Amino acid sequence: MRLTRRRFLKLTGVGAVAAALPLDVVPVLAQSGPVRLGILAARAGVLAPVGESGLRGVQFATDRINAAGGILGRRLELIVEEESSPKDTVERFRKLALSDKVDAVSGAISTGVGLALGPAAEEMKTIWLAWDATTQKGVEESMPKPKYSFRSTDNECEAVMASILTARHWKGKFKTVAGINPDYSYGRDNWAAFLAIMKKYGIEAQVVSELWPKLGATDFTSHVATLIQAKPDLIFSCFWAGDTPIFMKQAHAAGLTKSTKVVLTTGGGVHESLKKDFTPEGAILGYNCFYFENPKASALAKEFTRWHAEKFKEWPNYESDHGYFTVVAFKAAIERAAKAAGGKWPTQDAIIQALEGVEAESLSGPRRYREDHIMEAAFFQGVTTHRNRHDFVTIDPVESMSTKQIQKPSGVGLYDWINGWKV
Amino acid sequence: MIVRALGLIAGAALVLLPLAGVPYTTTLLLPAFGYAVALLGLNLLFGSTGLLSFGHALFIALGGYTAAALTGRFGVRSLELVLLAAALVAALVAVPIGLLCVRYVKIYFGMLTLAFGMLFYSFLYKFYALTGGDEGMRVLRPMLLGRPLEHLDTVAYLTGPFYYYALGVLVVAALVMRRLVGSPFGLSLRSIRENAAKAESLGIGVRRCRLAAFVVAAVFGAIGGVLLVVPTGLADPLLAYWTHSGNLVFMLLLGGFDHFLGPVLGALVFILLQDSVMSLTSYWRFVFGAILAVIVIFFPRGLMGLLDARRAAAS
Amino acid sequence: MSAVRWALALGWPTPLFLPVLLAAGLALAAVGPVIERLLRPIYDRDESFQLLLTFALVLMFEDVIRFVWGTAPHQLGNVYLAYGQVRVGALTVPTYNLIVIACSAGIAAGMGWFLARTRFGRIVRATAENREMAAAMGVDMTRVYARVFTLGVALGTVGGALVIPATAAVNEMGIELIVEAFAVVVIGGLGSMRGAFAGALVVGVVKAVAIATWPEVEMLAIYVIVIAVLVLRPAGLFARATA
Amino acid sequence: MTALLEATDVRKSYGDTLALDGVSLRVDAGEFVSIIGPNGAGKTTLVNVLTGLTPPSSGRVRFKGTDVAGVGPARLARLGMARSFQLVTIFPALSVADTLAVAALSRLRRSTRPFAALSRDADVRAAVDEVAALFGLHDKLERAARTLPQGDKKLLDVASAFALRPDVILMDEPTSGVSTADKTTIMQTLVHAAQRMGVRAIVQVEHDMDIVFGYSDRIVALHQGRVLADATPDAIRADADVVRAVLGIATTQGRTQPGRA
Repeated sequence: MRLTRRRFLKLTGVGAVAAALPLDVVPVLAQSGPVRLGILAARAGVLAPVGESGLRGVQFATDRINAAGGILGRRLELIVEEESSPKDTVERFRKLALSDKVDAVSGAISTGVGLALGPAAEEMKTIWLAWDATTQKGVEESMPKPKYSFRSTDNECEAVMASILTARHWKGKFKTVAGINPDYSYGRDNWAAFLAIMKKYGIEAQVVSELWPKLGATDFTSHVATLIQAKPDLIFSCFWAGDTPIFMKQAHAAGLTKSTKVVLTTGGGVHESLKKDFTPEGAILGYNCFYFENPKASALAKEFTRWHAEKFKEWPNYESDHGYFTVVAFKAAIERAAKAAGGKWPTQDAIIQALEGVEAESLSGPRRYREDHIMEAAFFQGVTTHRNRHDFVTIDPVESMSTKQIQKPSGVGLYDWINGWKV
Repeated sequence: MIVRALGLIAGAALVLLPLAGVPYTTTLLLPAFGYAVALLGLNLLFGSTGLLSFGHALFIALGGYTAAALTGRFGVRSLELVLLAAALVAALVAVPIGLLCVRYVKIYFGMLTLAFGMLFYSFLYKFYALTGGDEGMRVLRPMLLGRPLEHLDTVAYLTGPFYYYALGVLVVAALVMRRLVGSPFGLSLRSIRENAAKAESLGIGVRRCRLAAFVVAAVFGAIGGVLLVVPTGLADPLLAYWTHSGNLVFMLLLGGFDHFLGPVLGALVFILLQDSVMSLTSYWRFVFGAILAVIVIFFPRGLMGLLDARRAAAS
Repeated sequence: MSAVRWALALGWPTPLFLPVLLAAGLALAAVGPVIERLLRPIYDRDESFQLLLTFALVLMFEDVIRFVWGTAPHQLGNVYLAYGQVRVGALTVPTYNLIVIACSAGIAAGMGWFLARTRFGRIVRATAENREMAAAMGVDMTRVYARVFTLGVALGTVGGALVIPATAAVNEMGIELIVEAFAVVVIGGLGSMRGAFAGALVVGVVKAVAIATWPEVEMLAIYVIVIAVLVLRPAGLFARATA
Repeated sequence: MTALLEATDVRKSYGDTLALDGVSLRVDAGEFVSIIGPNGAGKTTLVNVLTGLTPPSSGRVRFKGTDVAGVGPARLARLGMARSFQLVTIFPALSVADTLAVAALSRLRRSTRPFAALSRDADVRAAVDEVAALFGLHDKLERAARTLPQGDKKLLDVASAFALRPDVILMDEPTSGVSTADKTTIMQTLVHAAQRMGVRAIVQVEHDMDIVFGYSDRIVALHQGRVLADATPDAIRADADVVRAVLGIATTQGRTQPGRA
C-alpha cells in the first residue's frame, strides 16, 4: 500500500479527530490550584432569563470571593454549562463531575431537570446545590434521603405566603376564585396549596375556573375570555416568566382586572415587565426571596443591586440571590469544615456535613441549609403600588416571612402540615 | 478501502475506550449508541425508502417511557425484557400510525409524522397522572443478562457492563440492518424510493413495504430510546418534541443517508461535536444551525459522501 | 412557514406606534432576498430538505436573537393600550385587536387581489401550478422566486409586528410558533390563500373552545385536527384536488 | 374458450370529461394487439384501466377469467400482467442488474424476504442474466440506470416488465423517443424475447404505423373514447373511415413529434 499524500492527510485527519475528543485526563490536585465550581444555567427558551439571573448572582459572589483571597487561599473557578432538557443536562452534569472534576455543581431551575439531577448527583458522588427545581411529588420519590443534593426552598412557599396574605387582606371580600397557572408541577403544587389554605382559613371560595396554559405561552386571549365568562372575584396565578406581563396586559385590555382581585405569587420574577399601564395597584405580588427595593436591605444587597443595575441596566430578581447563596454557602461550609479539621483542606464528606446547617449572608439576609438539605430563606411579598420612580409596579408595604413559617418542616407532608395550623 | 480501514480503527477504539481511563468520554458515547440504533432504523425509512420522518422522536420517547414504566412501576428490571417490550410496543403503535402515514410521500409524510410526534408530546405533557407530565418518569437501573450488578457504582456500571451491552446492541442492530438492506426486501424498498409507480407495476406492494419499513424503523427507534434513557435515569416529554426529531434527521444527514454506516457515524460525530461546541460557546445552537444549513445546501450526502468523494478523487 | 418565524424573530425590537411598526416590519423584509439566495440550491430537491433547512434557521435565529436582544421578554407596552377599548354589549374589546383584525382582512384582500388581478400575481399562480411550463413560457424563475420569497418575509414580519404589541417578544417564540404556523398551513392546505386564512381561524377557534371547555386537550386537539385533515383531505380544507 | 384479457363496456370519466365511453376489448393467447388512435382518444387511459392502475367508472375487466377491475398494478403483476410506460420509467439510481432483480424477485414471490442475502440468490441471478442477454444489456449490468443512453433506458424499462415472465404484456409506446433506425431493432428484440420468455400475448399502444402494421395480428382503433374499429391490419387499411379518423392524424403526429419521450 503506497502512502500517497492524500492518504497521509487522511490519516492525520483521523489523528486530529482523536485529538479533538474530549479527553478527561486533566489531573486535579486536590489541595492546590483553584476550587472548581460547575454551573448549570439555562440559556435558551422560557428559562433563559432566569438562568441568566442566577448566573449573575453566582458571578457577583465569585468576584467578591476571589477579590477577598478566594476560599482558604484558593481561587474559585467557574465552569459554566447549559441547563436544557433533562437528558442533556444530566450529560452536562456528568461532564462537570467526570471530566472537569469539579468540587461541586450549582444550578438548575427546571423541575424535570432537577428530578433527573438528584439521582445523578448521588450516583456521581458530586455535591449539587440547586437554585430551584423542587417539587412536592417527584422529590420524595427520586431523592428520598439525599447525601449530595442540596435543594432550594419548596415550590409552594410563595403560594403559602400569598395565601396567608390573601386571607389577611381579603377574607370575606371574595366568593369566587379562578386559577390560571402554568401547566407543570410548579403550577399545580401552588394552586393546590392555595386551595388547601383557603379551606384552612375557613374561606368558602367557589372555584369557577381552572386554567393551565403551557409554560411560556404568548397568547392568553382565549383564557381571558374564559375568565371574563367565569366572573371570578379573585384570580390566583403563579406565573413567573414572560407569560406574566402578557397575561396581565391582555387581561387589562379586556377589562378583566378592573374589579377583580389579583394574586401573583411569583410575578416578581419578571417585575420590570409589569408596567403600570396594565398592572393594577392593590394586587398581591410576590418576589420569591429577593426584593430589589427592600427598605431594610443590607449593605451587601444594596451593593449588588447597584452593580446589577449598572452592569445590566436591569433591576435584579430572586434567582440571582439563589445563585449567590449557593456559592457563599459552599464557601462557608468549606471554611467551617476546615476549622473542624484543624485548618486542613476538608474532605468531601466533611464539606457535606458542614453544609448541613450552614448559615451564610445572602443578598436577602441570612440564609441556611436545614439538616435535611433544604434551604431556609425569607420571602418578600406585598400589595402593588404605582407610587414609585419606575414605569413598573412595586410593592408597599413590603412584607417578609421566613420559611420557618411558610415551608413545611422536615419529614412532614405538606397538607398534614397545613391542616395542623392554628388559625 | 479507506472507509473500511477507518471503520476498523474506529471499531477498535470503541471497544478499547472503557479501558483508557476516560470515564466521561466513555459515558458520552452511550447516547451516541442509542441514537445510532435509532438512526439505523430511521435511515431504512429515509435512505432506503425515501420517506423523511419528522416525528421519529416519538418512538424514541416510546422506548424511553416503556423502560420507565417497566423498571419503575412494574419492577421488571431485566434489560432484555425491557428491550423486547419496547420493540413490541413500538411495533403496535407504529402499525396504525404507519397505515395512515405511508399513504403519503415527501413533505406530506414529513408533516403527518411531525403531527403524530407532537400529538404524543402533548399527551406526555398533559396527561399528568399517567406520564408524570413535565417531570417525566424515572428509569431505574436495569439488570444486564440477568445480573443485577449492584456492587458497581453508577459510573462503573455505565462505563463497564452497560457500555459493552449498548455497544453489543448497536452491533447486533447494525448486522440486522445490513441483512435487511441487502435482502430482497431492501431492494424492494430502494425500488420504491426510486420510482414507486414502476415498483408497483413490477408487483411490489408499495404500501405494505413502506409500512414494514416504518414499523422496523419504529422498533429500532424504541430500542435506541431504551438505551438512551438508562444512562439519564429519566424519560421526559422533550424526548418526543419536534426539535428532537429534527436533531435525529440532522444526525442522519451529517453522517450521510446513502451509506449504510452513515447513521452510526452521524450519531458519534454529532454527540462529540455537541460536547465540544457546547463547552466552547453558549451560542452552540447557532453553530449547529449553521452546520446543518451548510450540509443541507452543499453536502446533502453528509460525511460519508465526503469520504466517498475523496476516495473517488484519489482513485 | 419559515417566513412567519423570521417575521416574529425580526419584528421585535421596533419602535412605538403602529405605522412605524409596520414600516419596520416591511423594512426587515430586506433580508428576504439574502435568505432566498441561500435557499436557491435546494429548490429542486425534495421539500423535506426545505423543512430541514427551516429547522436549521430556527436554531440559528434563537441564538442570534439572544445575542442581540438578550433573554428577557421584550414588550412594546403602550402601543397595545394606547388605542383604548371599545365596549360591544357587555364585552370590552381592546381597540388594538380590532385594528389587527382589520389589518389582517386588508392584507388578505390585498393578497387576493394581487394574485387574481395583477400580471405578476398570475405569473406566481402559473409558476405554482407548473414550474416547467412557466419556465418554458419565458418566465424568469429566479426573479419570481426572489420576489415571492421577499413578499413572504414581508408578510411574516408585518404579521409579527402586528401581534407583538399585544403580547411580548420572547426568545423561544419561534420554536413554539413555527409548529402552530405549520398546523395552520396544513389545515388550510399548502399553497392555498383562502385555506391559510381558514386554517388560522380553525386553530384559533379550536384553541379557544378547548380552553373554555376542556383545557387538557388544548394542544392535543390541534394536532388531532392536523392529522385528520392530512388523512382525509391531504390537500387541505380548501385546496384544489391536486396533492 | 375464455379470453386471456377481456374488457367489457368500460367507462372512465374524469369530472365532466369521458375518457372511455363503453370500450370492449378481447385479447387471446398468441395475439399481438395494437391500440391506435389520435391523441386524447383514451389509449393511455385504457392501458391504465387494463393494468389496474386506474379503476374504471363502470364496466368489467377480466384477466384469465377473474375480475381485476381496479385491483392495483402490483397484484395484477403478480397475476401475470406486466406493463411498460409511455415515458421511460426506470429506477434512476439502481443498477441494471438490480432493476431486473426487482422484477425477478417479484415473479419468484421473494420481494419481501427480509433476511435472505440477495447477492447469493442463484435463481435471481440466472433470471437477471437471461433477460439482460435477451435485451443486450448483459455488459451493462452494474451501471446505474440513469447513466444509460436513452435507447438502453427504454430497453431496460421494457426488459424489467419482461423479467416478470408475464402472460400478457402491455406496452405504452415501446418505441417512443427512439430513432427510426432503432425502432425495428427494438421490436425484433421484443418479439424474440416474448417467444423466449413464454409471453402469451402482447398489447401495445403505438403511433408508428409501420410498426403497427408490421407486427400486429389485430388492431384496435380508438376515437373519442370509443372503439372505432377492431380488425386485422388488412381490414383496417381497407376501412376509409378509420384511415381518415385515425391514421391520417396519427401519421402526421408521428412526423411532427419525432422525439417524444
